[in-house]
Amino acid sequence: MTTTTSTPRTSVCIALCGSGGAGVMTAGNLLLEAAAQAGWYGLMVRSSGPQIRGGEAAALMRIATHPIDCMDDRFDAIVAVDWQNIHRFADEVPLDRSSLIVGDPEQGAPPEVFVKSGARAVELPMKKIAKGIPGSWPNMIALGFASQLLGIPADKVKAVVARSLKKGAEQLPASVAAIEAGRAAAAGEGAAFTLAAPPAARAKRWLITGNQAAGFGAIRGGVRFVAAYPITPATELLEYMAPALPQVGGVLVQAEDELASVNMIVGASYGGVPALTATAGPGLALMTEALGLAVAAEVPIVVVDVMRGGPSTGIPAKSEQSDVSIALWGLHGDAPRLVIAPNSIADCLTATQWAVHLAEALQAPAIVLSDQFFGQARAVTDRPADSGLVGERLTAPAGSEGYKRYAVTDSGVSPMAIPGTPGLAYTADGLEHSERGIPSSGAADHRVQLAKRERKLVAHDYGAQWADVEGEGGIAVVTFGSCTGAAREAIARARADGVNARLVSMRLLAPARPKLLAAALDGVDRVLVVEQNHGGQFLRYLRAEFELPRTVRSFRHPGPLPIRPEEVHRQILALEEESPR
Amino acid sequence: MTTTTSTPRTSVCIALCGSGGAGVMTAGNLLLEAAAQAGWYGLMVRSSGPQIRGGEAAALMRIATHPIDCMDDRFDAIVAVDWQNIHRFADEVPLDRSSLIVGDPEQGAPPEVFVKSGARAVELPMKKIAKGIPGSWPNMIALGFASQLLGIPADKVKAVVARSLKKGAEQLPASVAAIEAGRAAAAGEGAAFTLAAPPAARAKRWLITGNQAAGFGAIRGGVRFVAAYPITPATELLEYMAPALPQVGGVLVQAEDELASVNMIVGASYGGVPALTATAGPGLALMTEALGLAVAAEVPIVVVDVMRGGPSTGIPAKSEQSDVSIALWGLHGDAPRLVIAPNSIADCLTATQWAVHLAEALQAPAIVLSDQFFGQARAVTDRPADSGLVGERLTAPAGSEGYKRYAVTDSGVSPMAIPGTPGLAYTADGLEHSERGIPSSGAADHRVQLAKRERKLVAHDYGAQWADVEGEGGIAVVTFGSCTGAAREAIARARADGVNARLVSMRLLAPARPKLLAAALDGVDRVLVVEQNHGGQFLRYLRAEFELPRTVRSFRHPGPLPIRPEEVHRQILALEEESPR
Amino acid sequence: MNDMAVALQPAAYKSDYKPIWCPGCGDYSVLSAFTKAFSMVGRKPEEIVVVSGIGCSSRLPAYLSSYGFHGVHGRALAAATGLKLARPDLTVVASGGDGDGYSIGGNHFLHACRRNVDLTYVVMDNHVYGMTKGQPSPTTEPDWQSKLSPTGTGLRVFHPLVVALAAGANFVARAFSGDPNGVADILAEAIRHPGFSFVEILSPCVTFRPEQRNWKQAVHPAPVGATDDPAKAARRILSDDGFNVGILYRGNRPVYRPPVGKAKKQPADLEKEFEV
Amino acid sequence: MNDMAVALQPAAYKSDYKPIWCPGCGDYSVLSAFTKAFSMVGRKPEEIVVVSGIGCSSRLPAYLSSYGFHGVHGRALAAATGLKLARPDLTVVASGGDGDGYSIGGNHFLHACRRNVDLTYVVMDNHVYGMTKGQPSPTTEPDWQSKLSPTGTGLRVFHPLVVALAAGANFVARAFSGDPNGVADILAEAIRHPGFSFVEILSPCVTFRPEQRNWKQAVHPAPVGATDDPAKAARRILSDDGFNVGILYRGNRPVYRPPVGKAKKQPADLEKEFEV
Ligand SMILES: Cc1ncc(C[n+]2csc(CCOP(=O)(O)OP(=O)(O)O)c2C)c(N)n1
Ligand SMILES: Cc1ncc(C[n+]2csc(CCOP(=O)(O)OP(=O)(O)O)c2C)c(N)n1
Ligand code: SF4
Ligand code: SF4
Ligand SMILES: [Mg+2]
Ligand SMILES: [Mg+2]
Repeated sequence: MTTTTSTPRTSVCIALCGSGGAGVMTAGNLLLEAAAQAGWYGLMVRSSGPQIRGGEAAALMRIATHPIDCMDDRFDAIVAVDWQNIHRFADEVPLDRSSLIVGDPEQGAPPEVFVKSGARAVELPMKKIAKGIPGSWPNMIALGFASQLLGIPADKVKAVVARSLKKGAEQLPASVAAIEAGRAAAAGEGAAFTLAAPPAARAKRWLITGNQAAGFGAIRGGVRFVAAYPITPATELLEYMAPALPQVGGVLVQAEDELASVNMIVGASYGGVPALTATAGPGLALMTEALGLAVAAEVPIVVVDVMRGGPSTGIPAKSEQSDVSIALWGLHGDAPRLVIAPNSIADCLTATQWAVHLAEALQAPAIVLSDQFFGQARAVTDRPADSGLVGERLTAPAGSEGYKRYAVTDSGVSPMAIPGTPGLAYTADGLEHSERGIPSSGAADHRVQLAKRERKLVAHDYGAQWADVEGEGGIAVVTFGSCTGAAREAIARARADGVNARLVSMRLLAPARPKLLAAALDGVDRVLVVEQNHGGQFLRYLRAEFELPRTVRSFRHPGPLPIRPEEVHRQILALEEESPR
Repeated sequence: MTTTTSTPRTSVCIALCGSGGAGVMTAGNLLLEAAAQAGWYGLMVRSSGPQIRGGEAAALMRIATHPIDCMDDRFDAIVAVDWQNIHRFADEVPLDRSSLIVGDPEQGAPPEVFVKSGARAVELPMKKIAKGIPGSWPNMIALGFASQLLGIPADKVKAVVARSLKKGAEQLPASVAAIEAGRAAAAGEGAAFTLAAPPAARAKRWLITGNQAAGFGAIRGGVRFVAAYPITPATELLEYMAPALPQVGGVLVQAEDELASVNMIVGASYGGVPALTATAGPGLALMTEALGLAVAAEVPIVVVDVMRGGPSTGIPAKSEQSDVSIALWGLHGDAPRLVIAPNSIADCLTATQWAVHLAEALQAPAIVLSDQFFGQARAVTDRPADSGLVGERLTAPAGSEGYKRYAVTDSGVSPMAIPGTPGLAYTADGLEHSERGIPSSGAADHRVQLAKRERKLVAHDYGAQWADVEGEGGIAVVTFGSCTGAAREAIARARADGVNARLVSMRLLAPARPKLLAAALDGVDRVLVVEQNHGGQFLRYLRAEFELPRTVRSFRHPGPLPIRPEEVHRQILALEEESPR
Repeated sequence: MNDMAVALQPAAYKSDYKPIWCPGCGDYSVLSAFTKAFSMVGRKPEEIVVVSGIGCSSRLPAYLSSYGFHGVHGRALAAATGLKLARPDLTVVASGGDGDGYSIGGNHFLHACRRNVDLTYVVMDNHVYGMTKGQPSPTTEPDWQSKLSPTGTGLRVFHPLVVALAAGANFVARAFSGDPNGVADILAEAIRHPGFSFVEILSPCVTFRPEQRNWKQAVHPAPVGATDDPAKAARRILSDDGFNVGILYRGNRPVYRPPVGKAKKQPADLEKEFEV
Repeated sequence: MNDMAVALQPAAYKSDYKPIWCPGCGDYSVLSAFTKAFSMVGRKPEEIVVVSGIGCSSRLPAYLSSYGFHGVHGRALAAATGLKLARPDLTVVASGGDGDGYSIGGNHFLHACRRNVDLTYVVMDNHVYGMTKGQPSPTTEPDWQSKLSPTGTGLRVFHPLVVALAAGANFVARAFSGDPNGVADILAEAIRHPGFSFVEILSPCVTFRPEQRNWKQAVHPAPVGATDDPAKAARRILSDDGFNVGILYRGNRPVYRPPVGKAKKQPADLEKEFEV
């Protein structure tokens, strides 16, 4: 999908790079904000080297006229304040002949790995220009250049810079001059990279990361207790909640480890307060014993797993969808639970809010499968409407006669006594128990309770949110989570090629909804399963839980590189070829 | 399968019951040993109430002319020294009209739940008879009665009692007199319950529990380091190894928790010493993080999971096959590992030995899925031959130039440097790494290492041990672990009805062997999947990993009751009806 | 339980489930001490939650008429901490055994002492894993032989009281289950004392450690009263015979209270920070 | 590494991988102290294994030419214990950070002190989680503000040395990374000392705790030498200013050695017990 035309573009990708401290992340954030102010949508992904501080850094940006949930296949430009180790980002910043390589000649020639793409090199003496403007920095030249290239109005850029400087207002004139110098240098590039005008009418826009979105979604859903242990890439979710939660009357506590954090939230929720923790793979692994307790004792909790490269410590700062299996099947015993996967940064909010609602309604643990890409990417999105879904638990009224905590009901949900309620005191138990909650090793109690815990999840009406189903055609792309953006774009490109395909992006992974998927796949004879991991965990899940059409193709690769729209597009075309209609 | 004939029986089931302290376990063990001495095979399962001590107890016994791996559907007799709470065992001791209920009239009438089976009641005043023989106890009367009923020669019974008394030899005459009194009382019952003669020619026999067998198999395989934390029903495996291991130069250490025990064995194995831990579901859940480390750092370890009722603390002392999912899929990230399921008590030895061999050969963690039935049941078996398979690791020779710990090889197995070897020092790592073991977040290193770790398991030739495939026919019973005994008997019964069915009992669950299963199912058009859990975890695994014939039926129920031969037999007949050939 | 006058008698704090404990187990007396202490403290059964792990001793909650939480092995303090922070209005008591608390639960013990949430933690210490039928716990004597430790563990015993002091517990006491009234007095004080109160109760396991029946003869009241100097308390405990019973340390560290917001906002009020 | 004369110089104990640490991080000096101490102890690189968890500090093993094991977060002591018990011929050093060792790893810390296997445990304490970009650790001051603790934790700091003494560590020292020779001397002694030796090294995180650059001015040698009385050592430490550097306690508890069999049998010799 190379674009050489100079008609206004609906989406442009640009990478701002430089060694740590060169301020490329700042420049990227300002560019994103300016674009947002001007009415565009956009996305910024931060990438950096293995060093704890001061290594190479890249702000990978995409600005577009419409909401976007993934990077494009190629970058229109890379703007490097310097080239130190920037070659390490080559995989993440694919260029081609119509791309630009913008470098400072003082910092040496661009790395061969970029040059060999055939992209055109542009010299921008950022350091020298910045030196000529006392108090300015090369990253502001880069910002000016990039903003001009994309056609983002100067006043918007200056406004966000002014706002960002707050106290240091005396620096503003130098920054403004630097931005102008950068813009002047880019003027010669013409309009090849200029974005089409943003949509005219527009609702409220937000600038938010998936981690913030999940945190705020939890608050909207009613979470008022969080216990957690820091772990990349979930930490920012907690760091968002630490000051936010007390403002709405909630409590956040840093636990000594993940065993403590998950048991703390089970304790809090037993006390009637909707509770959440956030973690990544290694932490989730440590939490499975207590997740089983939440299943057996029927205590609602929400665990947000911000997935990263695995196995083991793996690749902590990179995205991968490889915790599907542990989320779905990682508990000992027959332990039904909810697994929910947001499929956009904005959906991190909505899906987490839904997860809180479902966990509370069904008195079961819910795992939210976010990932590093969602969690740490910052996006311009439409304000996610409040679904109004809050955690509401079926509680037992004071003084019910002969209260049975684990009473067998049609729905499978039993009224829960909240400590403090007179006359209902009971002991919650992870041992198998009778309806009263008394430990029992009898076959009858075991069968009844196992069936009840399964039934309450399976019998629930989850509504249309179970998946996003879009489009028509005999081919369906079935995916979940952060592959959804690439799949959606791939389908649009296929449509442009005259090939129709459907998108099924599953939000509710567990309990599986075989009938709903069957309906969504009605008329489909070929399925393409897309996921970002090595082993095909989502594919295995689909095979295990659903009836699928005979032709099922898997497209997958592990992180750290994202699944790109063009990869999926090619797969759709190949599938179309394979059995021509 | 009721048997009313009085031709000698090939198998008899009898339960000895009484309140704690009544000595029924002792009597059961003696009966089993006497039968073994006389050349029969047999099995004894201990069952007891929820009390820590002094609750009701039952020794569930089956004695047979051939090796057996499960209880029968019905019991020929229940002999109760007293009736206190013995009705709680009603599910576990199914009786019918041809059964006997042997009780002491002084202890009251037999419980209605037994009587309503139509079984014939026999009065045996054990307490009174024992009183008449100073120094004797009612349980010896019961032993005598049972041994006579089954036709176990008196001299064998007396010999095992004599041996058991060792120091207290002065008690012997009273015990012998009691046994004789019991036998005399049973003489009137005739030969309806008499066992056919045991096989004449016979190899060495062992009396062993599955836990002992697994422990000894580990020792045979070369395990010389064990760290563990006690948990029912795995503790006896450790208690067997605690004195045994030091005798062969090994070390056992009780860890502070399961996180410690699994990391200890990873440390020991990194040091070159084959290492093992044993646990049950809750402990396994705590070990998954370190299992992932063993995958990524390629450190062989063996974890024996003696499955019990789940989820959470569940039903600790009862059997269930509900840790299939966590064993197969419970790690975060793409984490291929070995999962091996012994399918008889004797196979606990062979399969564990094999697991040690495979873990060492493939530098990967192996999970052995035993269960409470295997672990705690005591069986008379033929001596399991030593397969000779020991742990042998591909090590790197001292001074190899430019040593790469995680070198990419065809087999996927890389030579491992053992600390102490000069010139090869490296750092084992759970972070993704280059071939040298240096942390790397690069896409190329990640793909190569993920593929290598998968390849080494998938490419290995596991030989015929991957499954036990027996019989012919268009119907196959596919199962694993402790359901195998019942499935095998069911198939034999079906054959007697003129219905042929195949048995496929899978020993190697991971990596999955789709081609081997396809070959084993060649000509099969209907599959019956048998497992002891609620959710159909094994069924889900089969669907996910294999191509199955169109007709797949699942027969399953959770613990604590075992899957019985007759249940499976009926399923086979139903499947035969369903699509007549 | 609806009659408040009755509710305040010890008997009102007992449930009608029969313990699974062995006849003679020390935990029966601990149970009775709990009911007495609750009666003394005067909170209603529904205002109290007893949180435990797994073990014989951890079965206790169901035998009380208060709310109970029987969680997983070793995590009672974590669950209790979450509960108390979320529901500061409740009286939360964590309880369990020496294996549960000092072996698998050791990290939560350390950090609960340090965190000083207003909780009471009661360990029924029998120097053995009772529930799993007799393995050594951290407080087991080094030469005690069992199937799993045929030659003894050879390990120095864990000093729970000393570790609690080092980690910052705010109230430290030792009691003996053979004297339920004494235990009740200590428990009531522990519950009333602000912050993290730790009560170690010597509670014999008559089945796997029958020799512990002799503890009755061995225990004696601490010769001096509680100090508020943790170093002094630790020194005394290190040099006592292990059977010194009483309140040994009373601290006055501030109770941990998590940060709370000044004005209570609505979720919608938090949206501003995301707006472009 | 094949030349033994060279192997005994500190430089021979360094690998050629470049640390990922921030410029100025205290851990560089700890690394150099490790190489010096190994040289002093005189064991060959291949006879030494350094075992760590996860954190900036836990990256250390790969920067040494000895064998290394970079395991999971918080479990270094467990892995090191298994390794040393299985391979008593090796010199095993566990190392990591304050988060790794005192937060998630707290239980193993307690039990390693108690078990007294012949190990050395080195914690590079910077009172912060460096690797995850600046959250409070157990040793963080109660008023230190971060994104995750915007108003400070409000928690008393964890006293690693005091807890180690209470739990039974056999050698306890505090060192400061700014003095690599001093650290090396202490490390060498710790390695030579039988049993579980614990060395807490104050090692500044210049990125998230830049104020720790002032530690250079704050540290000073302990005014008195090491004692062999744990209670005395604990009291001294509780009343010192936290910057007292040196060996503070040298114990003489017997080193833990697991039971070993008398005559070495073959597996087949164990079959008798199963025979009918
Ligand atoms: C994760 C986990 N590991 C192990 C067990 C097995 N287990 C149950 S109780 C127990 C020890 C109980 O000892 P203690 O806490 O001293 O209680 P007691 O029975 O002596 O009162 C153990 C190891 C478990 N239930 N869960
Ligand atoms: C199970 C698990 N939980 C959390 C993490 C995330 N994590 C990595 S390092 C670290 C803390 C490191 O702090 P410290 O041990 O003090 O080392 P430092 O970086 O300060 O040297 C954490 C929480 C992890 N890797 N694994
Ligand atoms: S085993 Fe010991 S601790 Fe458990 S109930 Fe019996 S006497 Fe009490
Ligand atoms: S973040 Fe701190 S501890 Fe980590 S490398 Fe940088 S200075 Fe060192
Ligand atoms: Mg105990
Ligand atoms: Mg630190």
